[in-house]
Amino acid sequence: MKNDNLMKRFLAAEWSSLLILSLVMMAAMTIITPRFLNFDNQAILTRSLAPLLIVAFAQAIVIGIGQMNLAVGAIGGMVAVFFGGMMEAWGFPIPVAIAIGFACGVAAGALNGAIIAFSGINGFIVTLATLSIFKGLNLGVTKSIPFYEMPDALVWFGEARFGPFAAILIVPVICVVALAWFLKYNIYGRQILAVGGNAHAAELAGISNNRVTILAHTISGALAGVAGMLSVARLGVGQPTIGGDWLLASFAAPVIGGAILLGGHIPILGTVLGVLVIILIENLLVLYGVDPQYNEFFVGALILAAVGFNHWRSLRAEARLKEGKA
Amino acid sequence: MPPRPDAVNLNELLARIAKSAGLALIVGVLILIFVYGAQGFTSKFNLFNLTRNLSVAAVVGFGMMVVLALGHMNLALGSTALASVMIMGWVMKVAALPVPVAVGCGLAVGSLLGLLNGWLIVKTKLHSFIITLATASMFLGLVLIMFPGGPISDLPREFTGISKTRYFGWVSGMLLITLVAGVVLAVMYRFTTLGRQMLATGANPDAAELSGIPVSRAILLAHTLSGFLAALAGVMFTARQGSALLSTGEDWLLASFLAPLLGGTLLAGGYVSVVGAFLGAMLVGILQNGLVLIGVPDFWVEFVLGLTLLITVSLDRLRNVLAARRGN
Amino acid sequence: MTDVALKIENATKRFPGVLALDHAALELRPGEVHALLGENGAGKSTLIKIITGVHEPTEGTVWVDGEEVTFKSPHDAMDAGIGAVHQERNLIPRFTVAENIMLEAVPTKRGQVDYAEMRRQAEYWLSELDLDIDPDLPVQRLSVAQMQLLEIARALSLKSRVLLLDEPTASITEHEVQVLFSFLRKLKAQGVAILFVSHKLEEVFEICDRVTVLRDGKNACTNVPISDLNRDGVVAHMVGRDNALSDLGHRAPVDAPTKLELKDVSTRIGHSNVNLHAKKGEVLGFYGLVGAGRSELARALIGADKITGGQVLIDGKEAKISSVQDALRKYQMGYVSEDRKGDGLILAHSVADNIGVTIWHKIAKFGGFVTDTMQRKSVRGFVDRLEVKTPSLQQTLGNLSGGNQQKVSVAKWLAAETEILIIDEPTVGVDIRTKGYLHKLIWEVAEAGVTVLVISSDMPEIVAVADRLIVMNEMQVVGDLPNSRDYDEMSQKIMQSIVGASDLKESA
Amino acid sequence: AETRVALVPGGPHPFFANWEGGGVDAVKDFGVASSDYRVPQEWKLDMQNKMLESLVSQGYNAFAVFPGDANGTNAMVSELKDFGAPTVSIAGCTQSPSPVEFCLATDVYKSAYQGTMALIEAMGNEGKIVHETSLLIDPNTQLRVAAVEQAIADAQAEGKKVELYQHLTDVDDQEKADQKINALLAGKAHEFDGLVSTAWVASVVTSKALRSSNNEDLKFIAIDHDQIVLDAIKDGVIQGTMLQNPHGQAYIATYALDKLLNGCTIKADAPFSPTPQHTTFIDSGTMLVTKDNIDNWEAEMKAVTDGIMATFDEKFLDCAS
Ligand SMILES: Nc1ncnc2c1ncn2[C@@H]1O[C@H](COP(=O)(O)OP(=O)(O)OP(=O)(O)O)[C@@H](O)[C@H]1O
Ligand SMILES: Nc1ncnc2c1ncn2[C@@H]1O[C@H](COP(=O)(O)OP(=O)(O)OP(=O)(O)O)[C@@H](O)[C@H]1O
Ligand SMILES: [Mg+2]
Ligand SMILES: [Mg+2]
Repeated sequence: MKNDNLMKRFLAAEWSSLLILSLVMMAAMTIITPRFLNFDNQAILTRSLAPLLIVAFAQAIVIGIGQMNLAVGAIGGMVAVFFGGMMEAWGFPIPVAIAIGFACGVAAGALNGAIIAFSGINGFIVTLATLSIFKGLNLGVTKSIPFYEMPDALVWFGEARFGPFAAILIVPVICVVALAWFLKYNIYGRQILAVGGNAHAAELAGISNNRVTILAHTISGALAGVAGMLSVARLGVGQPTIGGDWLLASFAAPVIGGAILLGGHIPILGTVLGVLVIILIENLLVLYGVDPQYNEFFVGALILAAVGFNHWRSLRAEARLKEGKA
Repeated sequence: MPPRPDAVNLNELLARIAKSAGLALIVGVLILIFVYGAQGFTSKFNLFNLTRNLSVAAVVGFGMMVVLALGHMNLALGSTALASVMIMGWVMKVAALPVPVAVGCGLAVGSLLGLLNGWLIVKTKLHSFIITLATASMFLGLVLIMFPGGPISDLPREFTGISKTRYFGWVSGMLLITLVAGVVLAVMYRFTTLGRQMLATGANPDAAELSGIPVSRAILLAHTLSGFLAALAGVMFTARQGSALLSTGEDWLLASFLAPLLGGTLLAGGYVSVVGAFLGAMLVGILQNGLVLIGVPDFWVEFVLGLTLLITVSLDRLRNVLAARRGN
Repeated sequence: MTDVALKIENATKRFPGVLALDHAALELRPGEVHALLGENGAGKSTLIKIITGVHEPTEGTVWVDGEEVTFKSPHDAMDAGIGAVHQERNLIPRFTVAENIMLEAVPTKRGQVDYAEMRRQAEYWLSELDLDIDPDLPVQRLSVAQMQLLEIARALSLKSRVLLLDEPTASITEHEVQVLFSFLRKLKAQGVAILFVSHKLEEVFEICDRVTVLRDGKNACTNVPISDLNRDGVVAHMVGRDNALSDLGHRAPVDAPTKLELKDVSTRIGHSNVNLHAKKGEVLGFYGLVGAGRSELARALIGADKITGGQVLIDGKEAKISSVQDALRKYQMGYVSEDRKGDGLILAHSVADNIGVTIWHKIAKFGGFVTDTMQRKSVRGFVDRLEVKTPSLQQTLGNLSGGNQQKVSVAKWLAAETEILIIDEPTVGVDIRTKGYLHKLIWEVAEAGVTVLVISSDMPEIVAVADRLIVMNEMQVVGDLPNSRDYDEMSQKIMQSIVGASDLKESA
Repeated sequence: AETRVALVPGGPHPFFANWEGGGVDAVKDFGVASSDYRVPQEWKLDMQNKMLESLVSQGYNAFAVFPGDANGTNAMVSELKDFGAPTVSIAGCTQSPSPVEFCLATDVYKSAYQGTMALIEAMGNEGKIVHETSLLIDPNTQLRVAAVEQAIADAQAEGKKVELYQHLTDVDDQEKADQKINALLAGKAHEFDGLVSTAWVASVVTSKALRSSNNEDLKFIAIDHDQIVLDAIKDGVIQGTMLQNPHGQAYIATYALDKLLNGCTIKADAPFSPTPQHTTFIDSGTMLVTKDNIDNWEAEMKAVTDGIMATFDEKFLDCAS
């Protein structure tokens, strides 16, 4: 009886179907290549998971207030090359570079938020414009040539692993836990969700929409910056192209995880699993040696299947709730 | 007592014009700046290319605008265009059918893929974002599977000629296609039941449904239209490139949003501005063209582009705010 | 200490094309309930929004405790001890009941939100208002009336010294009104200054001490003790002429063939074995307490929700309705939603578009062409007939006053020329003159042969308007009463049906 | 007239950075008015076309272009030609028939073939091979795939026990490549014995991955001169890389464009070495760099350039005056 209840509650949770889906995919991969479960391979998996996880939350927090941040990738790339540049060209020690890099991300995000809040211009347009600005800075500074000489400690960190876990996974874990706490137990976190849920009502309740907009974008910028620096650690190079490919995945993960683009809801576990599913899909295709021509098609089909499955489950849960009430 | 409710309100009419007027003014000022500041801007060669690029960009913007009207998105715009032009190229070159037939096929494929998007959205009730994100990959994948040989080049002159026609020596003939598409869309939204139904659906789907509007049909049609416009943009792009390229539509995504949003179309749905979308495409096109001509170093063009975009949009916004104050 | 808690003078607010307030004034005293009255669009809500810093006034000065203040945002007003319930619902749909109640004053412990404490406080306020709602339920699951009560609870929880209530009783029933009033009396005793907006004059005479009436944004009377006024006097101030209220008149019982019949209908939400019928040209009233399931039944009828069992007969034939479009096009059946902000109206679109939406397919020419002019032609009559106060037909609907929005919501379905019309809470937030007018209109429509189903939580209204009464309780029909139009008699019968049904349930 | 050459890559990429020097050297050596390196802001055909159009408006009159799209660029080039500006394609070829004067580029087929052969030798003539290459929608990808398969077939014909294990495509983005390549190495490294890369990014990522995994059994032949690749060769982590000649491409192209603008034409019977893609093809040279010649590859490459220059006029140009 009690188990039954637990099972029901598990199935009713919005992330349950994604969890099942990822487990199924992992099982499939284990069957294809028994080596999949190797610590080696798991470490690789977690390693590529790490930056994307942070990126997904950089987007999720802005989706939470019903806006978008198209500049996540551009901020990440800009912070990445500044970070790399500070260490190579100026020889800054790692902690100093991290601190300045982080500050850059915060500043970039705050700039986005402030422009949106005070000008009243649609966030989509503002972040699209700042995307150009940040990317332009990156290009202008590097002329698209990477910074190669990264300190050994950083490179070591990017490659180290503990058992099946890549060392760099610690960063997203900290970020996600902190964010989860923030959104649930901090007043400002609640305010972000309130504004996303109903901006007008929140305003009438004395919550400043402008302040919340700036806050959410600042957090987003900070996370994007962290993801950029983490990518430098992971790649061992201050690549100007970092962030170029983040945009779609940054939306896809939270949305697969159950985020609502209108705002008001940020699924923590859902987003984590969304990232996992995306990475697993790509890994599955590589390991299965799918004919490259079919690759794109399967990525699309699998995303559709994943979301469809999740949605079907939530519909079922909803229906059961209504019937149960009767 | 209440003023005559149907008195055509001059203020409102002016306000409606003024909405686009701000953007038009900015575009005008930019043109002036570039005419005097950017060497070569007024050369026939440059103006011809400018109008040609702009024609394609505006149709791409329209393609996104028609789903934005619903509060939806179409991330598969580029892939749809790709699939359409590849099939068009195949019909033209491999099946060797007449050009109009091939173009018709291309447009039909685009519309069908759009319809498929719409159908999936209506059936699953999932957000258009995620559906079209997935179908974008799937359409691209299908093209890669169907055309392992890559691009189809050397399309007939009869077809590529579309992109070479020019009036007065500097206006691209393709601008005509864009204008026709724009007028049709504007008429649809202002003067037809269908257009109104789409806007009502976008503004408040629940209320639209409860008012007896065939919401599903509106969604299906809007996405079909979006697919059609994507294909049309693809056809124009292909005429210009002379071959059906696998890179067609690869990078249309952000630009397709930018033009309508700059023009005042709401991301949330329920309001569109066709003229605005056209002006938006113009703004971006002219900036991209003029900034290089004015001598901004290549690696900094992107930076300056973003900055000027931000400044111009803020100016427009400021103008609106001031105008509202004055109305007080 | 002064004896004026809040004073506003010269309050003027100009919107594009509208002078909403024109040098209005008002003062609130501690321990008094002050009624703010006026017709729809008189400027009541605007005045409240100016006081609370939602709108920046064009002109005007506010004093709190004798000190001049300027509120730049609702936050400032709250800090100054002013709480408000606005006319439109303002809740966060995904937040729980408890979170919504405590939205302004989130309890924290060591920098963390203290959910246990939040729940405890929310439960306290819920019980104070005699509300049986689970504090952990997301607000999006509540009915409109429950949401309204929730907002009141939220304003109360602020423990403000000045409380501004904009039509708090618009969509709740007698019972909840009484609970609210007893609470307001408590607050009065504690010296809170209360502003109370309502279109129900009985309530005003029951609880208020002073009255201010606005007419077209100007004061028609200011801070007058209630004892100096009677009902007719108030109405005269509001309307500004003597042709005040005309009587509804009489209406004979209808003798006509059955138009609509429900046989053992059950729905996904939980209705079971609903049986009822309505004749052609009959006005059938639906009464029930909050959450009785009337609105949900109506939604199922018009195809917006699923009917899971039983039969719906229209003109004696079984009706197959799978969408609202079916209901409208095939069976000429329409539904005026109780939730005008949610799914009733398109607030971002113009007045004309909102009324025209149901008739586009009828007025279109050449297979689908509609111009603004054509639409205006068809729509203007309704706007005039209902006296919708709007600067033009192109005005954005969201800019109209609440009552005027409600009129548009009714107008839209009158325009549709349906054969069966379901009106859910027809007069929420509508001023008394228009209310009488709407009632008359309902009769006129019925006279023309339309079957009208009126759902209302306003017992006097339902008794005045309906030919026959269906009483619902907990998703079931518990009474089908012929209406004698004698309020005392009918109210007793209705309550008996409801209580009887509950008793039956308890003893079972 | 003054010759103003624009060297236009497909988009920002470190490979092309050496063009700039090539142009500058040519200006110095041959007295050309200018030869500027002008980079489109993004890797897309549309951007490149807009760039070219605006360069015409800015007064450039000769172009050396990396075709953003082998087919698509043709349309643009014929417009440049209509305008009277000679154009050559460098570092990559347009699809023939093409209005470009000639194509001066690495023979991608040859380079991929030689790279694969070098790998087979490094593997000791047996084992399974993974080929990493770039986007599927890049037409050169098809050529490279064909070359790798041909090399393996030829080796098999010689009795060597080699076979193709997998083509890994779409590894042009650094982060995606990092994930895909590492996944492959971690999951399946025991199932193959060597890798050959025909894409810049994949070369960099694989070099790094091999360095950190210390997997000495896997042999790798990369492409291009990224510092990470060169370092990996120096340290013996990987076996070699196929170099291209970007400096020479820009240098020779500037020279030729100047001549073409000043009365010369391309000889009708010039000894081009046609490839499946392009008929008027000139090989800009390619060489294998291994630990042995890692320290003086720049000099060796210069020699290749000089070799082409020595006979260029005589072979390809027809100058009236
Ligand atoms: N944001 C706005 N823009 C334009 N006009 C407005 C706006 N808000 C209110 N108005 C106009 O101001 C006038 C007063 O509106 P208000 O909402 O104060 O009326 P009210 O007295 O509260 O009426 P009701 O009883 O119907 O709620 C109305 O004519 C209304 O149309
Ligand atoms: N979407 C929904 N899902 C689940 N339950 C709902 C939903 N909508 C309403 N309910 C519940 O169904 C019950 C019936 O609500 P309904 O709106 O029909 O009552 P009503 O008689 O119209 O009363 P009122 O509108 O005055 O609250 C309420 O308890 C409400 O909470
Ligand atoms: Mg009001
Ligand atoms: Mg109801």
